[in-house]
Amino acid sequence: MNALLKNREIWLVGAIAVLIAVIATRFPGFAAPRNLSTVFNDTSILMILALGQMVVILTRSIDLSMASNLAFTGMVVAMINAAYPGFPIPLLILVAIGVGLILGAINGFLVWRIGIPPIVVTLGTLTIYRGATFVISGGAWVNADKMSPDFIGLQRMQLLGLPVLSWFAIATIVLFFVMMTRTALGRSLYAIGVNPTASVYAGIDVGRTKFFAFCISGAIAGLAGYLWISRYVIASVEVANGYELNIIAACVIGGISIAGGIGSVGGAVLGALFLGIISSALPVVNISPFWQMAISGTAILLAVVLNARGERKQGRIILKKAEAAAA
Amino acid sequence: ADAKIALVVKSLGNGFFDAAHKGALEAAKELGGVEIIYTGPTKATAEAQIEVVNSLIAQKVDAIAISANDADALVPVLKKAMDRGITVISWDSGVAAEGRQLHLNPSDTDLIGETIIKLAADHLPDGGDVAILSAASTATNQNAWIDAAKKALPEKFKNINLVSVVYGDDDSAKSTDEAKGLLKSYPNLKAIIAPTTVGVVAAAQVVTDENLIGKVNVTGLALPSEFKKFIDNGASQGVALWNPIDLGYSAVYLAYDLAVKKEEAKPGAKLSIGRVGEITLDDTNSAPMAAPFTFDKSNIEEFSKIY
Amino acid sequence: MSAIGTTRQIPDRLDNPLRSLVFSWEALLVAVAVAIFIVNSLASPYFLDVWSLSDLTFNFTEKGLIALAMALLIISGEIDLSVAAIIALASTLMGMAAVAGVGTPGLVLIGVGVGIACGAFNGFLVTGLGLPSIVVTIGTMSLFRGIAFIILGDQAYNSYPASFAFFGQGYVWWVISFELVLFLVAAVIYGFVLHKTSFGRRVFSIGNNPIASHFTGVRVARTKFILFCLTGLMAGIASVLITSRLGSTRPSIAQGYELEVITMVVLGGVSILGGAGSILGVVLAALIMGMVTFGLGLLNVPGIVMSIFIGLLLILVIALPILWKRLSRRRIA
Amino acid sequence: MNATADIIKPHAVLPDAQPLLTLKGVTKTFPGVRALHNVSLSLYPGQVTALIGENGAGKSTLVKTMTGIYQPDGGEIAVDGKVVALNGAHDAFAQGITAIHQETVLFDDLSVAENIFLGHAPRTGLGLIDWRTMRAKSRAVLNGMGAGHIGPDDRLKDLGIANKHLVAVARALSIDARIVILDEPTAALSAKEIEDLMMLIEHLRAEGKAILFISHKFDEIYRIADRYTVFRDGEMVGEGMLAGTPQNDIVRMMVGRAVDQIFPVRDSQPGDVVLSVKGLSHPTEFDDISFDLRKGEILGFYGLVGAGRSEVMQAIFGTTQTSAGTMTLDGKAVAPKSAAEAIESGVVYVPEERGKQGVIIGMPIFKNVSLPSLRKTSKNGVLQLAEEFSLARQYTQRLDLRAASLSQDVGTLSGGNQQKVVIAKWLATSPKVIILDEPTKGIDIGSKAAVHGFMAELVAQGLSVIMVSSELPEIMGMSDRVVVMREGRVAAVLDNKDLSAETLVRTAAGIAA
Ligand SMILES: Nc1ncnc2c1ncn2[C@@H]1O[C@H](COP(=O)(O)OP(=O)(O)OP(=O)(O)O)[C@@H](O)[C@H]1O
Ligand SMILES: Nc1ncnc2c1ncn2[C@@H]1O[C@H](COP(=O)(O)OP(=O)(O)OP(=O)(O)O)[C@@H](O)[C@H]1O
Ligand SMILES: [Mg+2]
Ligand SMILES: [Mg+2]
Repeated sequence: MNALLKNREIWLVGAIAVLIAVIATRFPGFAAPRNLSTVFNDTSILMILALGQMVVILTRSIDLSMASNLAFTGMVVAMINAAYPGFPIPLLILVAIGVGLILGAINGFLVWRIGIPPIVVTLGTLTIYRGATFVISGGAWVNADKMSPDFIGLQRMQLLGLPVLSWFAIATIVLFFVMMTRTALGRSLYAIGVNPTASVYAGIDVGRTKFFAFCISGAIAGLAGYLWISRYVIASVEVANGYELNIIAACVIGGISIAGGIGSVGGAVLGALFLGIISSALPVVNISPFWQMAISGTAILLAVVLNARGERKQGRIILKKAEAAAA
Repeated sequence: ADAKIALVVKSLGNGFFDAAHKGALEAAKELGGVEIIYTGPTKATAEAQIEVVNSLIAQKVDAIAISANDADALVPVLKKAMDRGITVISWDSGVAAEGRQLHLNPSDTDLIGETIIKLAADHLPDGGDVAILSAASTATNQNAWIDAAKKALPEKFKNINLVSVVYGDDDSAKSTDEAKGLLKSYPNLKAIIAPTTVGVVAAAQVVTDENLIGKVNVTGLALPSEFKKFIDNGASQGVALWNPIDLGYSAVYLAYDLAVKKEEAKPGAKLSIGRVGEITLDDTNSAPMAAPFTFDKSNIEEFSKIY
Repeated sequence: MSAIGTTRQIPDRLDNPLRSLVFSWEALLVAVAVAIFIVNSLASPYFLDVWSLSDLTFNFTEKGLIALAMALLIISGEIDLSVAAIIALASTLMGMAAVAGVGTPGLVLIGVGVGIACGAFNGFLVTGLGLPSIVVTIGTMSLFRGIAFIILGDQAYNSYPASFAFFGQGYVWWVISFELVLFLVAAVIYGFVLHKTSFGRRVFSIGNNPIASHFTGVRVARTKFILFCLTGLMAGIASVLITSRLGSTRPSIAQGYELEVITMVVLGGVSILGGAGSILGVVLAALIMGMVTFGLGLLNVPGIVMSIFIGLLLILVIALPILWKRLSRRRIA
Repeated sequence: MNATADIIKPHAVLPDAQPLLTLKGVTKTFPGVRALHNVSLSLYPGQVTALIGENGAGKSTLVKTMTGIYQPDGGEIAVDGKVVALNGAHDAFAQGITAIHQETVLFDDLSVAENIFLGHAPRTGLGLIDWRTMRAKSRAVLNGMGAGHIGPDDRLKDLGIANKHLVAVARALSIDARIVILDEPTAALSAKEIEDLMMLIEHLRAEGKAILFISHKFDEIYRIADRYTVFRDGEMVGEGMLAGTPQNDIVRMMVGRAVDQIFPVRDSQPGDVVLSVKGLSHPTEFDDISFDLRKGEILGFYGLVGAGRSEVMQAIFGTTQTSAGTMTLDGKAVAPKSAAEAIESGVVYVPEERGKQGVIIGMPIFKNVSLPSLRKTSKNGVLQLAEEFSLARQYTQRLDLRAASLSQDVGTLSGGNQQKVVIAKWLATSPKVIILDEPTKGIDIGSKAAVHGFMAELVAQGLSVIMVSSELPEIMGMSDRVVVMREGRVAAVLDNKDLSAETLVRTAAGIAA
């Protein structure tokens, strides 16, 4: 029971339940399963991105370039689709993941091999990748009418009552869950965040593991690039501008420690959902959209305060008396 | 070249402005000896546009024709440009009167305001709820049109009920979220009016995705080439716009009139704009170009090939 | 090795100060700056013009002012991502006050005061509650700008008194703008504080090892709190300047400035991990960024392409010394 | 330096033993430091080899080379006579080499089971980590070494330091290793735990494992080791069988000269009470601490590791907040709320965790020394570099600091010299009371003597010293009186005249005489 209460994900689920309940008092339709599944679908891309960012943050790094990577890959696939409408979509998704992975690998390489701090590397590539998006497109937008019906339609297809976009999110969540809990790479990602020195002693190549973390976040950004463009049916240089901070905010709300080593797949997903619910609920409960920013800012601050309380090191208890009292 | 004229747009990459650029080049060729600098920020903010204007001042261009991201914030830098002897006019999205010599409205503001409501009302014989999805909350021209629309409502469209105005910031993701929010909050919504080319596409895509074609009509201002799809699939019964090519053409012509031919921009002045004709400045030194033109199933095919 | 007991004179330093100057980060930045200046002059006939050079300074003075304080903050091991949001909030409240008829001195006080208050709020959350500054300021970044949006919504304030225009548009002498003078004066002050005072020394020691500094009697929390307030103060000053320069306020003002400020600081050689850096470096970096954006602007290169150069410059300038060290080590070995 | 004359010829290696692991001509250089130079070493099955050397002699570096964490610049490592390349810790695992490193290198936020098996976790058929087997195996390893009270699912964070150490040992044992290396494994352990560890080592030796044991404590070395190898300045300067080799010979090999291990003789005549502590309490760490410290006195604080002595000292120094109690300094009540206030009043603290709390790595020596005295060396807040240099030189030279220059990064100094910088920085503040927390922990014998000599000098000048130490000889050799702490409380205050080691240990452990 005690362990259950300490569990961050339980708290988040509780917070989300309360949030939904509060919204439902003002707009009963919000809590309807159909609507909740829409909210889930609307939040899918953010969840996917948050998972990619989580992997990087766990290793005591940060990837500020995810949104730019997304814009670049999105532009690439949109241009391919516009030029060769017959190009099969599954292959195109692979191209997106591949391009994203390459951009992520560039980040990872600079961190691993050159030894530049991740925040500096990705601050640089944040502008470079977005600039590159301009260069390859000449600044021109790719509009809905230039995209093939399959390109746009895939994520909107219904499968077992859910849009394919939701299935993308579910598949990513499952994949990440298995990776983080059951594979050597997943555990290494945690280990190097908890204690990089000890990781070296345990035979983990810290630099290479970070490199993989950036490759993962890059590949995820690539996948999200396709999903984003086909969802919002416009590819431009400004796509998802500034979105990197939303992704990080989702992770922070989800209890992923910026100091590395602490966090879970469930946390990242719930953190993203929390933001998604807020942004989709504001219009329906008739709160001016101008309040949204302040509300999510407050949510981030509250989450940070609560998480910090949870993480605060419990002092050692030397005194027998105190020990008895605490038990 | 005898004259360097800078065509400064809100943001690069927008199909509407690319079309205006085409018109500008056409005008330059016609006038002869005119070099067009087509520029603007990639992100539609006033600060970025100010840096662009600063570099144009340094290049000692002869004239700046700007579609502004903010009516007020650009005034100081444009004043500086005028102080250094550069002709400044605004077009499409204007700046406050003290920041330019004249403003070329794509059309009459009141007329546009009325048209965007009319586009929705024409298909709502029994009236109903409509909402507006605008661009950035700072966009000068959109705000003026919305004000005009609000003014026209009680006078001419008594049974149309404007329930909300939301802003998509000309960002497709934000516009999509806002359009979805509108549909959720107002289940009886009959039309979304988006007087911006990014917003209108996003709204039409949302209506298509949510299977509301036939229930919710998306209308507003759209570039035919970008919007054809949604006229075809029925998400929209029709949209309006003016000719962006003519707009770019006229902007350059007017800039040339003032900068090279040394015409004076003052209330009542008549200025020629080549093949488009002639305009007369009102007492704020602005003039409309032409009435907005409506695109629907009957003519979209033809115009989508042009712009 | 001498026997225990005989005292040996330990020299103050071994390396030649001149040599270390030549191989310093600042020297590298000076070289880069000169190169960019020359390239700009060759690439555009308009660059070498007093008014062009004067206009150029507007591209970096506001961000540069914030970068000065941000440099100290980053050296102490913290960061503030909310500076642009502070600008927006301060500008909004100044706008409100202007509407209410407050005069120019009052407006400046409000702008600066709001900046300090926001900085103090960040400082309290970080030092008082012991939270990581990067996430705290991601939160306050949304909060501060969010409040500006709540107040202003889709409106704008543009009724500033005429005399208010001086800060962002005025010239002190000929082509020397008020903004530039303010930046240079602030740079001298910050440089002095960081490099020549015991306060600055403590900032470095905190950045290198906050715990040991604490155990050595340095008031770590208080010092960091002051640094957050200073950063807020500079954001407040920048808010006055930019509001004056634009003559109007929108809640979206100064969007994205935080990353440019941080880029400037890092490019200036301040270690993002804390503990090292110099104000001279930051000033040079500000100048470099201003020249790159302005120079490319003269060639009508779109801003987004300029940012590629800034990004590349950032990574290259950080990578070069690392690679250089590695190469020379290999040569010795 | 003329050291060769002092080197004792190595004993002949027993002819019948085949070494399990041999190092030949291993060299390792760090920028500016030659940590290992042409080193050779052999480890034999069923034998414990002690590796002895001053701080910075290269012992830990050698361990890291043998476990694949560092790659040597030259030389070769052979296991069972076959030369192997160790390109990472996993290569060493594969060769059956395992180590308990000097620093506890574990993962606080992971479970015990994972701490034991990270990097070589059991897998299922699909190649996924098999948590169930991992837990079972962890339990088996822990039970096998008598640490059954540690559960595989416990979070490491929640364990005490000694238990953490046991997990480190379990990790080493979880790899079916033939070669076990222990780098100062006893530094953080109490007497009882050291005893347990010794038994474990004997057990491993009986199983035929080759063991390398590193320690600065000669009693342990003579107790457990069969052979010795001595390092000096990164070179192997002697080796042989321990039996029959007098300690003095080994010490001579270590430092290249004879070292007077006798504690300085002092004529101590403590004066008036300087610091008086009454009923100092903390909610969880300590309770009702009272004692007096007199002028010119060295007051020893003895106790088992974890008795709460450091916490008490940090409370006196203002960095730990108390719940009750009073302090007077020179008769005036003081209640420091921060280190700054304590320093102001004349109390300074040389912390136990030197790297974390003592030196500021990344800053040069002179800035470290002047940091608490900046008010003195600067004019109206403006730095005066010349003042700082002269202050730093004055105090570091008194302590015989070994450094190339005062502008050298303090991080490039050896541990003993870093400790001298910390002491120098406090002396420069002209304190009344100086608290030294484990001042010679992990410090070699030469530096130790220097620190002890210096303490004697300080009290002779009228300073008062509190010395926290877990080393009996040091406590007995240096203190005028001894405060013994047990489980957060003062167990006894004893006069050091005719104090027996047995009394001390019994009081500290709470065993009736
Ligand atoms: N990573 C490193 N980088 C640079 N120098 C190092 C590094 N590791 C060790 N050294 C240097 O190499 C030398 C040997 O260090 P090592 O840690 O092996 O000594 P040691 O014998 O284990 O000492 P101790 O008894 O204090 O543990 C020292 O001078 C040390 O400063
Ligand atoms: N649970 C623990 N986890 C990690 N380190 C611990 C733990 N408990 C104690 N330590 C470390 O062990 C050492 C002794 O603890 P502490 O200083 O609190 O008690 P003490 O009685 O003063 O010990 P000492 O005799 O070493 O001074 C310190 O270095 C402390 O950081
Ligand atoms: Mg060692
Ligand atoms: Mg201790």
